[in-house]
Amino acid sequence: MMVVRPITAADHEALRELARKTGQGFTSLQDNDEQVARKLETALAAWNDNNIPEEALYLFVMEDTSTGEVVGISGIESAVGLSEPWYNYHMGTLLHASRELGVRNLIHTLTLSNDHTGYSELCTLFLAPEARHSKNGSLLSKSRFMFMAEFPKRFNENMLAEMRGYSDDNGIPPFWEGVGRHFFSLDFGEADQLSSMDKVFIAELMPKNPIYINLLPEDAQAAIGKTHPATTPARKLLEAEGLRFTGYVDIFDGGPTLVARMDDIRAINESCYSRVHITEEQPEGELYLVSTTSFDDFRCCMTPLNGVGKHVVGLPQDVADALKISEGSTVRVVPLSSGRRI
Amino acid sequence: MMVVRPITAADHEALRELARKTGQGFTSLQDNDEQVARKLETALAAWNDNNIPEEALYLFVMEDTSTGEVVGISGIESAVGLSEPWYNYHMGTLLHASRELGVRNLIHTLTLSNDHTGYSELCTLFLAPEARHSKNGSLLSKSRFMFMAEFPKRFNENMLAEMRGYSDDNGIPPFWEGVGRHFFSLDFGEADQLSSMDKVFIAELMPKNPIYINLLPEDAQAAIGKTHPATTPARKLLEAEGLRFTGYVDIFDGGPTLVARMDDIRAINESCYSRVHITEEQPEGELYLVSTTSFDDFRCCMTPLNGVGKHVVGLPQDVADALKISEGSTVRVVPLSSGRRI
Amino acid sequence: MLVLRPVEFKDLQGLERLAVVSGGSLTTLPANRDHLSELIDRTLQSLRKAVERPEQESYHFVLEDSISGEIVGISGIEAAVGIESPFYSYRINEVIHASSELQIHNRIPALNLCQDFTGASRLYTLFLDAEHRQRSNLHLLSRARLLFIAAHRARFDSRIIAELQGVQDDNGQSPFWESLGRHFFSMDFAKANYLTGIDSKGFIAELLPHHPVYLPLLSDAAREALGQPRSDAARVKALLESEGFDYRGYVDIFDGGPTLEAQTDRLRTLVESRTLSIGVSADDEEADKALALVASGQLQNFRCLLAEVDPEHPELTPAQAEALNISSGDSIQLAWL
Amino acid sequence: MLVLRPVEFKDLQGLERLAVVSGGSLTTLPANRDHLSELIDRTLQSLRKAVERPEQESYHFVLEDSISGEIVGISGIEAAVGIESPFYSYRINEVIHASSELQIHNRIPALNLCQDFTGASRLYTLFLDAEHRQRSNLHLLSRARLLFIAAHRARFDSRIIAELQGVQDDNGQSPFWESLGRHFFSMDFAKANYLTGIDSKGFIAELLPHHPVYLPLLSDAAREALGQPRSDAARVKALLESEGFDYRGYVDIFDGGPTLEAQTDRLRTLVESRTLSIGVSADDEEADKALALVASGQLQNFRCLLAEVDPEHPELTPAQAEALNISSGDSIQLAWL
Repeated sequence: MMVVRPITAADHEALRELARKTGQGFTSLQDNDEQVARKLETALAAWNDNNIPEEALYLFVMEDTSTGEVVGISGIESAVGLSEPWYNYHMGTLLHASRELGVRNLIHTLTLSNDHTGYSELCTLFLAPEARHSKNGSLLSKSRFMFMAEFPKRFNENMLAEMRGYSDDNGIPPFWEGVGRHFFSLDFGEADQLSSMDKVFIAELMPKNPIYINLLPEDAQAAIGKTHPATTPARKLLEAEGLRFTGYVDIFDGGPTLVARMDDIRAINESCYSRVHITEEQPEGELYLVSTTSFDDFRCCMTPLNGVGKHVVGLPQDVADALKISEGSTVRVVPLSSGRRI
Repeated sequence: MMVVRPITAADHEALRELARKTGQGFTSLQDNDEQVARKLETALAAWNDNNIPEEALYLFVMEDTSTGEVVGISGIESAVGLSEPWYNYHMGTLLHASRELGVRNLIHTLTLSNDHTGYSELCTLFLAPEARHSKNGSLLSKSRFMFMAEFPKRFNENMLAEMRGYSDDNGIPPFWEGVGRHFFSLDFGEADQLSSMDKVFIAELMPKNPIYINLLPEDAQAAIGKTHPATTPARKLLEAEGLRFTGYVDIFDGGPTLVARMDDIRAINESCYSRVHITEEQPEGELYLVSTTSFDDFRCCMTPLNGVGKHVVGLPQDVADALKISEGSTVRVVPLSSGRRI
Repeated sequence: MLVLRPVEFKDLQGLERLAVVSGGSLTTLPANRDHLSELIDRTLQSLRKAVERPEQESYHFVLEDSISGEIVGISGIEAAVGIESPFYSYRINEVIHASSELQIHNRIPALNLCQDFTGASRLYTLFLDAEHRQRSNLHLLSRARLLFIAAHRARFDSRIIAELQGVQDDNGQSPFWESLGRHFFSMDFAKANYLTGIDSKGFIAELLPHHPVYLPLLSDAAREALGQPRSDAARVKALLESEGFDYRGYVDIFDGGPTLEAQTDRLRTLVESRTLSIGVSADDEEADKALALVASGQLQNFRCLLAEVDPEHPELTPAQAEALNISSGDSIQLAWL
Repeated sequence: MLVLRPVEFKDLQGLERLAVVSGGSLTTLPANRDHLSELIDRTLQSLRKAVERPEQESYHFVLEDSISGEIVGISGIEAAVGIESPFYSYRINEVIHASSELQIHNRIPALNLCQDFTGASRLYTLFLDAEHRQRSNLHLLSRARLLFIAAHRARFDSRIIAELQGVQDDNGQSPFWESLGRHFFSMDFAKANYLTGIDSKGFIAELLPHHPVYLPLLSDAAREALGQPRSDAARVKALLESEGFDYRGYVDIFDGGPTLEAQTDRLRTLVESRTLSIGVSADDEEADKALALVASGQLQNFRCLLAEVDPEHPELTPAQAEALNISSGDSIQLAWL
């Protein structure tokens, strides 16, 4: 049974191991002792806090309860842009039209913005390749919504998720070559790496005026808002939950930022409380997310349910064990996926 | 029984009469023979069209079937910004921060945009004062969503609705006094009136660079995105259906523009087809919107339902008559209001 | 003998011929009869008008072959640009984007749309038939305007500009236009140029990019063309520079050609020209003669020609005096070549 | 006798006194010992450096009372602004918003953040003790710098600027700052000014408005103050204008005071100063004498003072010669007051 729970100090080795597997381009968890240690430290601070911190990184791990092994990680930043500015480009439209000449051009622009300052961010999602089956990815990603539903005061009413942008076969984003390179005089990898540490140089080097998209090379234009093929499934999953691309893109690779109000997320909106009744039979059928209501002992797993009565759900003993709950406990429940497909 | 249906040439007198009641500030339907005639002509063209026109104004009237009187009007523009540019301000955020000095200012800006070019617009909603009861306003407004659900190809995947902005006791919007007056050298009423006819002067006179909101008078700042008290109920109704304020405001009065993807509108998303079974008893309980599937004979009313079976709804004869349907007809049905209140 | 004088209605056919010969290269001289009539009419009205400060007057002059009566050149002055419709330029300015931590120091140049020359006078519409393109005739055609300005200083602004045509490639295309203007105007350079000439200028404001354009985003060819005159404009450029015009980073919004600017009162011809009374003599004395511009008359009667003059005892030939419509002892303006 | 010479480390206390007396009104003269030491050190290093083209050198001079040894004034030159950290100005430009149909023609002025003076030399840090504020001493303190520039022309740029302090209201507040800067900096004018002086300039780029600011959105007082010098700067302004400096629409980003600019080679003192060998005489002859600036020496040994000199037979008194460290027949620079 896979269960998602808060990270603990004991997960250090496991986290270090996962970091080895992430590969290039995954700047938030790199194969780097120091970064892993710092990340864990930041995350542990969030879980130990008794007050509601303004900025916290809630980091979760996915544990296989049968082996005790940690196979995935996911996180939520409670608020971005507070200690470091949060940048993206806002894609705007300007109509340049002359009725007299019968010319009508829709001109698109990219404008540097900090519009998402304060938003909560879905971040740092990584599942070990060997665990990428049986909808484990959905559990790992969506368990965050269950946590947000449970502790809404810890988050902003708006959330975002950044999708990795398109890059060519050599791993070079054409958007960077057409835009960023002119202003940063750096390679993409270098700039990406730097920005994960300190964003002062972005303020110093970025263009302050809008950029006319029609003046960019065609491959750079085509990459605006385009998701990296490897990230397309993650994007579909989030869109099915209610996140939307509203014209904000990453300043380095042009990848889309998806946003949503917390109220508009299906799993948050439709999840509700039930009492647990432990049953003998193994349930079958539609998968549900089931999570506990505790903060530092938050746990979430996915399972079919037995005889769902009004405000009562039937769970087999092994699921209850994985969640560390017993007969009569209150849990939050929602179908794993929306009935409608988008 | 109130029924919403397409406007016809025969409604000219009724429309003229409604226009007399709208009052100042309702620029889309003024007490003006010529404007009324032009509006009706435009709308009739939409209903007579066999193809799907790029730009059409679908105009509906609400008729009291007991008296035959027309008591309200509502419309949908299929696409704005095509023959005339569509302007608003986009509210952006720029972080001006110096770590060295411990200064951190979130600076908000207003930038002229045509970002909503091509969106469908919910427009021209007016209900005669004597009919403002019994949820008639909800029927008049939401019947448009039933029409859009039925004929999605006639509309953009995104829609918007402009909310009238705040003005003081003398009807003067402080936003205009603080911003527009400097660039237009006109009174608000004059500018508002002109813009309902021709928008060339907006391109000619508007500031092309972002405006720093912190430099505006305080009352102008406070009016940004603020809805006129008289329009607050309409805003709440649309927000409950899924429309959202995303930082776009009117260039004249600073009133909010609400937007949504068509898929995210509750009434569109959750409405579904049922067969009609005519029943004797008068139904009670929750109100539903029920609409026909015909284009030029589209009709929508609200009513409780009898014994709602799977894909079958029970309607009394008078409702069927109002909708001009009979036993076995297919109708679109959705609860009038969302179960959840926002 | 070539004599410069204000354009008149009888010159319409002559102008049409020049417009055709110039092949549409001059914005202000389109092969369009209505516009050319308008150009003439405007000159006549401007000359008749009592002017207190420069407004929308414009003055065009033609160079006439006094023997054949043929019109072989045209030049003009606009009293003040940007009065009736906005006069746009791009101003090139650099912004420094620097990060001391990363040791990066980028100077990023950008084009800023501006109307900085609003109110300034402008020299424009210079065209001379190929067969008459000697240096001296170019001086006559171009600098006679400065003598006119000297004689009617209150009719012109304290600032004066002149635009040089920008670089074209071997196919007659403007690389600057192809990289920038085309994206916003959706038309050929020639068409945009023609439309500007016939004064339907509203479309410029409607279509132009209003935000600064970062130069690194333009093509190499466009960046190289920026602020450079077309190869055949070198002589005009040299003449203007010798008058005191210089390039300060303003370029034409269509072809990126340089706009030269000067303080009117510091122009060499204005500073050095003298007004003096002159004699007329039939004798072709041997003397150390030098070539000079000689102008006479006010407004409608303004005339200018080239004459070999003895600096010590300036005299004109009877033919020259007749062309200038003066007699011995009359006052003329003189500027050495 | 007051003698101007490059600042040295022994002047530190004297500078501290001036910094206190000037009450923080000079950005470049904050009452901060570290900064003042740095200012002195930089002058010494700049004087020692072999310069090919102007870079980050800066030169400060003090006016010393040769009797009391007291430092009564300071003035400085920055070789080139904007090299180490960006040098920002606002450029005022007007954009015309016009609708022919509505008969509306608005000229909307806006402030554009720019770095147009990058590389130009700058006169700065001018302060003279109240008791010595005669016109002649002001000339000595200010124009001696121009003689220094004349003597070391390659150390300076072809463009030169000088900023005048902007308008303050009766409470010592800058209306321009209150209407604009305060909203972006969240601090008092005095604090921002002080921080700029101690050279932690990074914060300017981080906090400044980068988009044009429309002037109609500022307060009336701010708009009136724009480009106006503080009332007590009138004399400095007159002096700079007589040298050929003029105001062309650039203002200080903090207080909106005017930035004056000039071509270095056209400055009156540079054009009119002469180098000549001079005699020394004890006699106080009766002659038509006139007040002049007399300078001697290079770099570290540069000295300048005021002297009554006979234009026909320029001679100095022994005391003056001693202060300038010259003997009869040595070469000096001279500029009339």
